[in-house]
Amino acid sequence: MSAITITLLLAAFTLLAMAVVMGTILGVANKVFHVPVDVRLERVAASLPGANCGACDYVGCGEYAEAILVKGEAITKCPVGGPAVASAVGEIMGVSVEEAFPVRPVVHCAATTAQRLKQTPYHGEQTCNAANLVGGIQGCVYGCLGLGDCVAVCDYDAIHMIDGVAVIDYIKCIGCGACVKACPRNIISQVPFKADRILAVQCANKDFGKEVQEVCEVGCTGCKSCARANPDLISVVDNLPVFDYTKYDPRMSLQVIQDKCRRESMVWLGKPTPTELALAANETMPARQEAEFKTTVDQTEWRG
Amino acid sequence: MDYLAQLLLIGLGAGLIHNFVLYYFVGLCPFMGVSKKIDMALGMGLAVTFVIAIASTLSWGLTYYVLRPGAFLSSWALSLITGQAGEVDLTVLAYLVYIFSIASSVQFVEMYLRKYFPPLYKSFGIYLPLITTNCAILFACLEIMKNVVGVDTAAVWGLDKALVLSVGGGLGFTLAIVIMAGIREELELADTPKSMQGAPIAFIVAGILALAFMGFAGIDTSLGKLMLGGS
Amino acid sequence: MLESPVTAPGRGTFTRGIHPFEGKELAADAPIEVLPTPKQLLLPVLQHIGAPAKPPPKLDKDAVAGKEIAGPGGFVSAPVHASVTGKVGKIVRVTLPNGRHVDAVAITPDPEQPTPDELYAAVLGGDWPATDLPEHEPGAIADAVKRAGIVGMGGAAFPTHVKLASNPAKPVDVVLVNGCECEPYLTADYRVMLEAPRGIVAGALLAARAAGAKAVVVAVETNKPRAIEALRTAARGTIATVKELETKYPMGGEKQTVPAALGRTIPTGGLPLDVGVVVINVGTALAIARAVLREQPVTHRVVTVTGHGVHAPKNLLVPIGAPYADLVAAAGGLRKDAVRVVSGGPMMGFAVADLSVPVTKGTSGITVLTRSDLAVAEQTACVRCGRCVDVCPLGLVPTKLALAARKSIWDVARRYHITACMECGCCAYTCPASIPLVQLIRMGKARLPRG
Amino acid sequence: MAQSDGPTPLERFINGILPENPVYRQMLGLCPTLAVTAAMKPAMTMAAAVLFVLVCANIMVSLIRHLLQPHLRILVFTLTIAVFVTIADRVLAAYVYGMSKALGPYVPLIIVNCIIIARCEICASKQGVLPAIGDAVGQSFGNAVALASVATVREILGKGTWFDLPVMPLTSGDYGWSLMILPPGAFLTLGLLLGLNVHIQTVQARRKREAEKAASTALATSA
Amino acid sequence: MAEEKDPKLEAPLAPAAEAGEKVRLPVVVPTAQLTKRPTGNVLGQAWLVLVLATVFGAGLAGVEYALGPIIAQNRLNETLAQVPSLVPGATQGTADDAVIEGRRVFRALDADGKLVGWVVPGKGQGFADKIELVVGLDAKAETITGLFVLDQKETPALGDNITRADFRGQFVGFGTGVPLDAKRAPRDPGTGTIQALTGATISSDAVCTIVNQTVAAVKAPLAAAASPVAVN
Amino acid sequence: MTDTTAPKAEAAPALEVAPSPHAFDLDLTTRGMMRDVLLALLPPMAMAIYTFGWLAVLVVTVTTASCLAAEELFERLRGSPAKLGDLSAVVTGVILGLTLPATCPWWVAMIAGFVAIGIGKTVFGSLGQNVFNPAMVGRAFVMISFSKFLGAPAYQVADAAGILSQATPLTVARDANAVMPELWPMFLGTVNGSLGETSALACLLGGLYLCARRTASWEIPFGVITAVVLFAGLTQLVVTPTAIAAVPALRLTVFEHLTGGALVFGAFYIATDPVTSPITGRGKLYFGLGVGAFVWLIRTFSGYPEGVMFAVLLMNALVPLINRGTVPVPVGGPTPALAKK
Repeated sequence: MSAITITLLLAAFTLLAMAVVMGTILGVANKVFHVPVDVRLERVAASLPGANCGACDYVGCGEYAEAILVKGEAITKCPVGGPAVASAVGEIMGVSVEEAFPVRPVVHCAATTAQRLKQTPYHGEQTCNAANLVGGIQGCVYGCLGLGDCVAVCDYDAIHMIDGVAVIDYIKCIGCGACVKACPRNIISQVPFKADRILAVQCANKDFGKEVQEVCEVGCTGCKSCARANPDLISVVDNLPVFDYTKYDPRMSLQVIQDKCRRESMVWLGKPTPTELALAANETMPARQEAEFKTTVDQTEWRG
Repeated sequence: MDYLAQLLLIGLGAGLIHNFVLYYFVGLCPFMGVSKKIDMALGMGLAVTFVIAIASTLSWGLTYYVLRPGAFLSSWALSLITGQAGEVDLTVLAYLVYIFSIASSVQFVEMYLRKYFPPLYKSFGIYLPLITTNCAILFACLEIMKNVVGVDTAAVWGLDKALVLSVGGGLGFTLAIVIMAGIREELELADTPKSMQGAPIAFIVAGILALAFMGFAGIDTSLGKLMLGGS
Repeated sequence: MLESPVTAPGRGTFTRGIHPFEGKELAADAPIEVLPTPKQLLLPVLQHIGAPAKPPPKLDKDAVAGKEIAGPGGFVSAPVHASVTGKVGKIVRVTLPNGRHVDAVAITPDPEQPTPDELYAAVLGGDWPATDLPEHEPGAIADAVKRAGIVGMGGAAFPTHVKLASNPAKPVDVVLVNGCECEPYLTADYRVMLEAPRGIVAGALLAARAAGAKAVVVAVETNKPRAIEALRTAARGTIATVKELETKYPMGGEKQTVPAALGRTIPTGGLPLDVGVVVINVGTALAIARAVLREQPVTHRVVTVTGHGVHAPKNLLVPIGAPYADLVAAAGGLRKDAVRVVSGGPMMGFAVADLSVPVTKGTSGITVLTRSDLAVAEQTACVRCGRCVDVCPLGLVPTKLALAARKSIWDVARRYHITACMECGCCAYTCPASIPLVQLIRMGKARLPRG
Repeated sequence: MAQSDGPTPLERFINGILPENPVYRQMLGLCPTLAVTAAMKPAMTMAAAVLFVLVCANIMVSLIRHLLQPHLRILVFTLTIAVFVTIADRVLAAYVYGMSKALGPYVPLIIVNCIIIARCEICASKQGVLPAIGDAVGQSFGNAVALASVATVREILGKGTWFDLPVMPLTSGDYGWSLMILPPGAFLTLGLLLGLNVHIQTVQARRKREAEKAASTALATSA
Repeated sequence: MAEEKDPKLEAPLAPAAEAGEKVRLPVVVPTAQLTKRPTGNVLGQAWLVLVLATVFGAGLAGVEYALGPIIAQNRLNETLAQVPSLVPGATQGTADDAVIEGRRVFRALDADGKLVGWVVPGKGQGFADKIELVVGLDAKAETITGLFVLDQKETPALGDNITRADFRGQFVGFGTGVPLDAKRAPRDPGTGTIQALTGATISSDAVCTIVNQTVAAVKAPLAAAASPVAVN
Repeated sequence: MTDTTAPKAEAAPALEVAPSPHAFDLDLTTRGMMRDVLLALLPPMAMAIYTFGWLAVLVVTVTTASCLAAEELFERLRGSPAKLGDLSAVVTGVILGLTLPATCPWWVAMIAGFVAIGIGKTVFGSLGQNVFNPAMVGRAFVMISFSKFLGAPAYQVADAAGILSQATPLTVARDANAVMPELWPMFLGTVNGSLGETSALACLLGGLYLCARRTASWEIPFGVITAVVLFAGLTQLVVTPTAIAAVPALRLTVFEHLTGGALVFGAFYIATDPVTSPITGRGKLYFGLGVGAFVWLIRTFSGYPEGVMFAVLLMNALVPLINRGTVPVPVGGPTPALAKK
């Protein structure tokens, strides 16, 4: 045999031997060290949006997936994914989804800076959470402070301070609920959007009408005319109308409720109307945002 | 005494003076990726140190006994085939063999941990797949190879030196990544400009850290003189 | 029943803390005056820590001074009594200086009211039998305190009967009367100590009996020598002793007074009760004496109206529910350069925007500050100079807490013990960068996720 | 099967250069970006080596993609890459010995350069040979652009030269910023360039938004 | 224009557009689906790896067969190219692994193939990193005839001046009997003093140390090896 | 964001609201602290001018000017208003200038200033956010880049028998045969070296003022000096002639360590930079000890004669870990939730 043949042989044999040894060890180890894992975990995790926004009250999508499997957590807790994700997860888990609507936040205050009365200059940390600890910044202790903590936490550029009050851009909003958690005055709440546009109360002041009028030009006075228009849907608690959204049906005659309101507290929210669309015609809509780190690369687990 | 001094110098050199990350730029991905929290960084560093020790032992053994010209096993195989003594150079296979053994040992460790130490696996195991492609490990193997193949017989490294180099390098990596994590935790509280946040500022910090580590340059030379005698 | 007085082994001071501008000379020598009866009073149902008092479903049309108009809403709660005789109006909502938005009962006083002298005599004056107190059952004392609606008058407004209720698990051996009015400017407690020292001692002795304590220590800062003298005289022949403490802010905080006076350290997250101590304010002690010996509830309190922003700083005896505007008017009104009206002292008080807010049981003073008192440099970034660490009386690291709170990094906030902060304000007072440290820490405590 | 919905070869190629630049956008392959960029020559040699390995590995993986077993996939990738790296290493040593010596261990370290494994995983193991080649070339060009940017800054500031040609007399000889050639200079340069890159991106995005806003308001007022 | 508008708006609105639809799915009893312990032949599954390993091994050996000699020659040439400049009178060199057991040295030969000196590689720790150099010696290994630095990573513009001819030139003519020492003093062959580079004492010193160590290790064997040749 | 203002109905004074406390120590400002540092830098500055003449003025002026220019420029780039008034850039500039040798070319000083502010400070988010001492970052950058102009050889400009032609004491120490300068000149400052470091006396004067004003924490200089005294003292006890022959810097005595280089300057002015040192007293002490230990190690064994700059940078990097290890326990013990863990 020539030298080259021998070297070739030896090299090939060396690697083959190594592959056999390593392969055997790993293969045997794979059997011996086998740990059973629920295969559905990966599939559930894969069908969640991966935004890790925490709206489901778990640290991330992975945790939520684990909770669904291990603790039997409800499959409808992901507001970002909405019904599509719920049904996908339901399919994997073999459970049915009764009913799921996308939930979106609603700001229960409509008073602009100019409409809020009894304001006092405020020195201190310029965030709502800090300012909320100082009394007397404005007359209304329920209303929006306008310092924008909700804007700061929104990863989707979907909430803005317009004339000093938070306004949600429902085209960009994915319903993660970060603003709901950020608001120190709890005036943002998650509401099921049973239609593209729903009616909502835009005031949170629980005081008597006269006191509300002293501090706000637009706030709800608790006059109850809305509740009289539809007593089934609306009840007035603490001088404030409350919608029972489980009974809300887009086919109800709702416009009459808004028409009855003497202040400006009943508002249609949601998808923009054709008129509004015409105004924003040229604005390019950003594609639905995914969390930044979810690049193609990350799916591979490979770094180095 | 001289022996210990030699080992000390190798370890010190790999850990501090020629730090894997700050001097040779190897292991940068985990250095950047897993340095956001001190605990995680420490876990990563120790995992790397552990794997690096295993991998360098394996690769030293394979290089010394199989790959290098005149290695015991390859010569023996040659004599079986040809019936006469001789030597064969298989170093061309080195890269393949190293990466093979690194990948296999990492996977083995991962499976073992998952079965017998689930808590450890949970806190430690997530780093293991990342380690396979951590160039620090392959780099240590290559450094060892440099001192086994193609050097004068007297200077061929034994397993002891190989291990000291790899563990020293691993600990140096741990030190660097833990320092980095500490600084990045601190920077969480700072108002770093938007465009510098994340990787850019981390690189700047690494740069200044590398600058600071340059202060150690020459310590091994001086210590060598002190402990091993001048000439 | 004289027992040997327990010596107070504290070293008279605590570590760190600050020495702010005192400003006490403004009102220290103004004797307590009685406020003219206001046109309308608002009695908030929540003037204390705990559950709000509950007004009956149907309010009496007429209020009689000293009569309960809202009963306690639970164990940790206190009733509210009408402070004047008059007509009861509607329930309205008021926003108290601390930002609480609560129901309040409006009372329009009758034109005929007791004369100022009568009022003074009823609340502060007259003789207080400090040395030969009638024997009261401990339970009866606590009960009287509860019925009188007494809450901590130092500012915290914790219902006093809860402190006095005997708890076998945590026996009390010392009642510490806190006369360290460490807040700058305020002199209400000081005047009470000067004008009714025997009442204070009597109240303290009653409290000690109710709590089963063997000793009474009255702690006063050294900047009030006349008060120390008056209390010493009043305490002669009783088990009460007077302990002088270094003048330093925040000496009046329980966590500082107790170690300084008694050498016992209150554990973090704990109460004085954990080390066998009940701490009551001098005003509270007087109120106890009044409740037990004269069977009168809390209807009035002494309030200092002071600061460079009022024309004539004064100490006033005020009915609970009187609007701040009346108090300020009685002190000569606001000066042109007044910019900030603070309920309480400048270190821990709340700025008030609206002077229609009523005086509550916890209102110890109204400090009106001018622009020059507040001239502060613009806020800069923290340079980690560590001055806040040097002054924090609790040994915390305020800058870390504040920055962690600002950035919502909760593990750092927890690691540095954010919940231990008592918001005394030393750090923000000292901060060269003018960072609102206390506000940030308070925000952090509010937002800290549980668990 | 996957070819129809996967990106086309041209898309893959263009993506690699800027939109998915391996260094600036994906933060991959950082070790060589720092280690071999003290000057342009080694940096470009390295880029060429990466190009060779990536193209070969992508072709190979793409060819055998139907034979891959999921759990042994990575092992096969690594082996393939290691072979081509060895070949590249030997070729360099045989024909450009000086460069091979200058690059030292960083040629074998291409094996663990995550750009390559990532591309095998993302593209080659799912798509046909042509897109795989397009992808490999595009990513390599992106890598080369990144290496060149860092190396240009470092070489010009550090030695006053570019490809060893004197271009900047102010920083040549004793006046060179030696630190730029040393490890800290590599970190600092890359850090600043990354920051600059992010800054440019945000500025561009802001400009774009503002332009759109202006356009839409103009439309609204005219309507 | 209008046609373009719609798709843009449709995409982001997709989740909202689904509103109102109730999602109903068949109820299936959930069962735990655990992964099964893998079965089958361990090596059988890894056949691709085995095949690849074999093919790659043979392939690489082939590559090495083709390129290995060139690389080896490159390595030799690195030093051999320096031989004429390191040893006066030499025109060529040959590697010699036999003179000293386990250590490669180079014979410097003149045009006639006569031994005129030796070139010895040395290696050691410098200031920043390893320094690799070759030392030229006369035939009896008594005098240093030249020095060349093959590889170094010393501080640019400072330590890397050890590669400059004026620094290296200092070594020429030093006897191998006296250990060399880099000092901040003028060159003096008598005391073995090499004038250190300003600001790079450590690098200069490291070069001296490496030369000393190299020379000390080879001096005696080379002298011994040279004498018979000289006689011939 | 601006304060929200609303017209007040009454003619009464316009009130405002703010969180407590409503009282402030009006004497304490960031600017005031910086002014203190500048005041304390006067003695070494004066000594530098005495020793090196107009060269000292030139270098310090250039660094200060370039630091100010860099601050202005980079803050503009960031889009935030430059706050030159807080004097922090001036402090950085003066300290940086005083750590450079008199022979430093003006353009090197300028680059140092720009790097100090640019890479040392602005990229981290300006005042108070930087991890490393900006002056030391700037110095290290030029020290390594332009060692020709700044290293030992730079000190030996052949001027007419002045101080500039001497080698610095620590460079002398590296040559086993050279004779160390007398202690007294080293203490007074009539030896060669970086501008501010030569006079231990002047640094001590200014440093003690800083500590007395509590602008600098005494723990840090105390720790630095203690560690150096300890290490150098122990070395003195055990060192042998053979060891000195191998590593000449081992012969440095405690006093030579203290007076021969930038130790006192570094201990009082550089290491005490509050931004880049630990926050608690205990942490500061550890920090100081660490700096001292590194100074000794680097001076003795590394390739660089002086180690203060590297030691400070190295310990700056460790500050977060020191802070982590020295979280103070509140009076009354840790919070119950944490104690349980």
